[in-house]
Amino acid sequence: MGLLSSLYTGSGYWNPLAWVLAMAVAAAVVYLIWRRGESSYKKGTMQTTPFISGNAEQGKGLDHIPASNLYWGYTEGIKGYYDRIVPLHTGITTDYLLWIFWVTGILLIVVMVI
Amino acid sequence: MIADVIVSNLPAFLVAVPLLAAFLCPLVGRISPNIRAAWVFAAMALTAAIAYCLAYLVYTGGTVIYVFGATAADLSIPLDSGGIPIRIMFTVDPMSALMEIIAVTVGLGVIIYSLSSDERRSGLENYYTIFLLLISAVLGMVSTGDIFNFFVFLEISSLATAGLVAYRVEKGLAVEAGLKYLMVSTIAGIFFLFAIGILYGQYNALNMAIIAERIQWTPLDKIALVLIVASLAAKCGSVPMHFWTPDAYMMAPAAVTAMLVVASQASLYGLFRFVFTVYGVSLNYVTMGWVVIILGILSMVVGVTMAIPQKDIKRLMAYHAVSQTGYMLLGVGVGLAVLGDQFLLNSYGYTAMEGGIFHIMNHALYKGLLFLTAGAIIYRIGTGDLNRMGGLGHKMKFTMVFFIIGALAIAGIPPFNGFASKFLIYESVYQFNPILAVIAMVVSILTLASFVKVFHAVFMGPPREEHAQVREVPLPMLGAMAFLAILVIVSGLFPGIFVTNLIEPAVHALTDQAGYMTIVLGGG
Amino acid sequence: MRRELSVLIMIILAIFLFIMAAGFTFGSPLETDMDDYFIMNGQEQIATNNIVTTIVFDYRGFDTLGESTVLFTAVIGVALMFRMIVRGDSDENE
Amino acid sequence: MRMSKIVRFCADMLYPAIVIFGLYVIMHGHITPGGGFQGGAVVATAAALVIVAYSYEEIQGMLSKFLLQIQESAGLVMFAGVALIAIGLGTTFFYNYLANSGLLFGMSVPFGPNPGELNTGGFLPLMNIAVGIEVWGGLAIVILYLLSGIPKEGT
Amino acid sequence: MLWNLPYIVVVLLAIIGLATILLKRNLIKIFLGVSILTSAVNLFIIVLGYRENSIAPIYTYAPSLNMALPTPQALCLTSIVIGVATSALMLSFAVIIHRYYGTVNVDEIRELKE
Repeated sequence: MGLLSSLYTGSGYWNPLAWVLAMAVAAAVVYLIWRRGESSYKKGTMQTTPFISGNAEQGKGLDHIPASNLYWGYTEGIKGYYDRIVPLHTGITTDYLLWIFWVTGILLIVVMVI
Repeated sequence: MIADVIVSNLPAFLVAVPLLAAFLCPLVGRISPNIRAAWVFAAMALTAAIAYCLAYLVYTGGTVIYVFGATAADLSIPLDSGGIPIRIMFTVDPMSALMEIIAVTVGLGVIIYSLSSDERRSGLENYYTIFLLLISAVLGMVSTGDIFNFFVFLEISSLATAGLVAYRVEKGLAVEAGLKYLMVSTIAGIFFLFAIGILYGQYNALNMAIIAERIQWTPLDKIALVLIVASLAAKCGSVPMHFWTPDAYMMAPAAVTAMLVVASQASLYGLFRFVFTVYGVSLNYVTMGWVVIILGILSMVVGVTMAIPQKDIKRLMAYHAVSQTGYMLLGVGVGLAVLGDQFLLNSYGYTAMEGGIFHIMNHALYKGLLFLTAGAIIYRIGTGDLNRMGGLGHKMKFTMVFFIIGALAIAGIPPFNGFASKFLIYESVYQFNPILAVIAMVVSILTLASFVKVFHAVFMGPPREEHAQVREVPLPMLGAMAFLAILVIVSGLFPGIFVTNLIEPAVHALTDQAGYMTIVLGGG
Repeated sequence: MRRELSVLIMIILAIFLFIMAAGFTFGSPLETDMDDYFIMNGQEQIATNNIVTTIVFDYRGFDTLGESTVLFTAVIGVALMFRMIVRGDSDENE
Repeated sequence: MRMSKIVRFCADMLYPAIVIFGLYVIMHGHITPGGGFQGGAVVATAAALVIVAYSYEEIQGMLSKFLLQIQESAGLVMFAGVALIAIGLGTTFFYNYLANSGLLFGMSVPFGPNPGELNTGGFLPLMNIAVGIEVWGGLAIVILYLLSGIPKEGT
Repeated sequence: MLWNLPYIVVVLLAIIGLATILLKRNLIKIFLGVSILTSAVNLFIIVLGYRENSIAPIYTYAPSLNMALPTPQALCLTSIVIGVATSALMLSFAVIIHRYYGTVNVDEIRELKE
């Protein structure tokens, strides 16, 4: 019974085994649908190559996008936020300590006053 | 007979065994590399066995008390002392036992990994000495019931961590990171000592239970609480005191980084222990709860947003560690904010705390796994720069599988364990304040996005020419990663077992201040 | 900017430290029960004249073990810093 | 940097005196102010004195880092070992099994001021000695290592 | 306020330590600031244990039985040794950093940032 117990949160529950079961059922359904598909499919013919308006497919050699170019749009989109938050990480030891002192000071004010 | 003696002295052995092994390690380690490896592994395995036995005792028989230097281990109050404990004592309640299980489990995996991954480095006998010292310091921190003893173990863990972070030297970069960590933790230690002085000066006591009995929430107590919270929050790397975290996690060897996660969580444990057990309902729990929640929210948001543009794999993961610490602070903070209201505590407070504390365990497992995979990648290609990686999925298939498991777990994708604890946090925090739950979910999505980036950059794409010699890492490293990965999957598939048997007793032990005092001070 | 913030936080912390200092009176501790126990019973129980030593090594002996360990940790850390660096210490391959 | 002959001679003369004073502080830690840490620090200053008086290369022959490390570990193992024996006797870690036992350091002391007797204190003198050995080795090795980090002259 | 003078001295020492940490840029001077701050805490703890007209808690030829509280002295001893250990490690870090970076100015020790 312990193996199958759910996590109750007061407003819902979570049972990973049920989730796995649902995934298995979904996979079975997918498999059944796939079985009904076209069976005259052959590897290595035109059927498996991508169709790019009749043009030849480009080589796969140098397509790898380096990590710093990923999410360019995201960082550009909230540039204002990043321009403020990144320079805070100055890398100077005493700045780190200053942050600790300020947090202590603010918490002292908050806790002593309220 | 001997078994009885050993069982009744388990809390002492828990710290004494790794300490003695560490004291002898610089000498034993010089004999030969194989003897050194056997010594370190034997010490760690013995410590783990002791911790598991002790945790079994605690979870089946209730809190274990161990008084150092008394005639009997459970004689917390001498007969002629007039009802005050005078000696140092270990108070191992379910919360401590949970942290011990986490520490030794991750420690065991990390030691196996480290024996293989660090074998080409120099000064290894001293390196493993500090490693064992760090483990014993973490075990001491989570077991102790005495505030000054906690401080001593905190300092051991600070110095050990600083030494380990600076270990690689790496043209001075690692030493810079170690210096930053050491400065932050020294200042935190000084604050903590100030707080101990204030508490001692008012109540003439150092035991947590007796302070909890006498505490009155005077202005001096408020100052002491703030100093404790600020110093331990700085040590566990919560925003805006997280700046040491990426530096230290990035420059430490991968095995050490996985252990650092556990060491910062021991500080987190200390924070919870002080707030709940020493202060308890006497403090202004709504204010303090919101303070902890805001620290958590800031950690979550700033951590994950800073992680996304990072270019070094371990630095990126370090920012995620900051972000995940926020979840723990959020969950426990919500529990703290409703501490005095038994109805709200029953309806969602306990659930939130269960989520937060379950997340401590899950985080140690999957973040340890992720750091170990990062270490495996660096071990083979010699750099942590994401721009110089790519196409490694062709060469390191097992590492890729373990990375996927860890990444899905940290992003909260079912059915891995990260989802289980995040689910508890979402549902309970939503009842407390919906905005907080929404922020938590958005952070989770950003986490997934960031790990998709790492996965793409490291494993996807065509194989690169400079990585032609790369192959899979040695078997012990794979074994250690598999060990943690299996734990991640098991605790993800059967979270009910872990929550009912491990987490719930821990949460109730943490909130039950009166019970803690009764156990230590006796019935009257 | 950094300088102003530093001075400001020093003033704030000084205020709270003075509040703290005003909470204690020099020469008359608020409570003394634990220490009175040490003074009255320490000499006979441990058979030692120096009460501080009884506390350091007996009543709080475990702290002293931790304290020695701190020193040991620092020594090992210093030894690690001044060791001969070999090529394997860096992550770089070859 | 080698100091002048006068300094070296004085250091040689002072070295045994400082060591003996340190050992005195260690041994009488349980009846007078002092103890293992203070005495160990005093002895370590003797090592610092000769290091200052002579050059680092000459000192390497006299003070071996490996021996000092063994000394440090031995002190700590003795400290923990003395405390661990208590578990074998059926009590707890750090139980003072020698106090008032009549054995070594086992004389009992009545309450009140007295002249002080060396043969008292249970395992406290043993622990003082252990900690003294450890601190002596530890501080001396730290000084040696910090000195080894200074680049040699002319290089 | 003369009777509370030791506590005032504690505060002043703490502020001097803070000022040294935050306003100086030399790493060694910052370490000195940390040491001063540690001394302030040690003084604070030891001052907590003083009773009027009391003597050191040692019975060897004790002139009276009005003794100062012994626990703060024991705690202070521990904390002093911890301070020594910390400064030893910090100084060795400074030596290594100077060897590789050629400077002990905290503003220039910032290779790791952002």
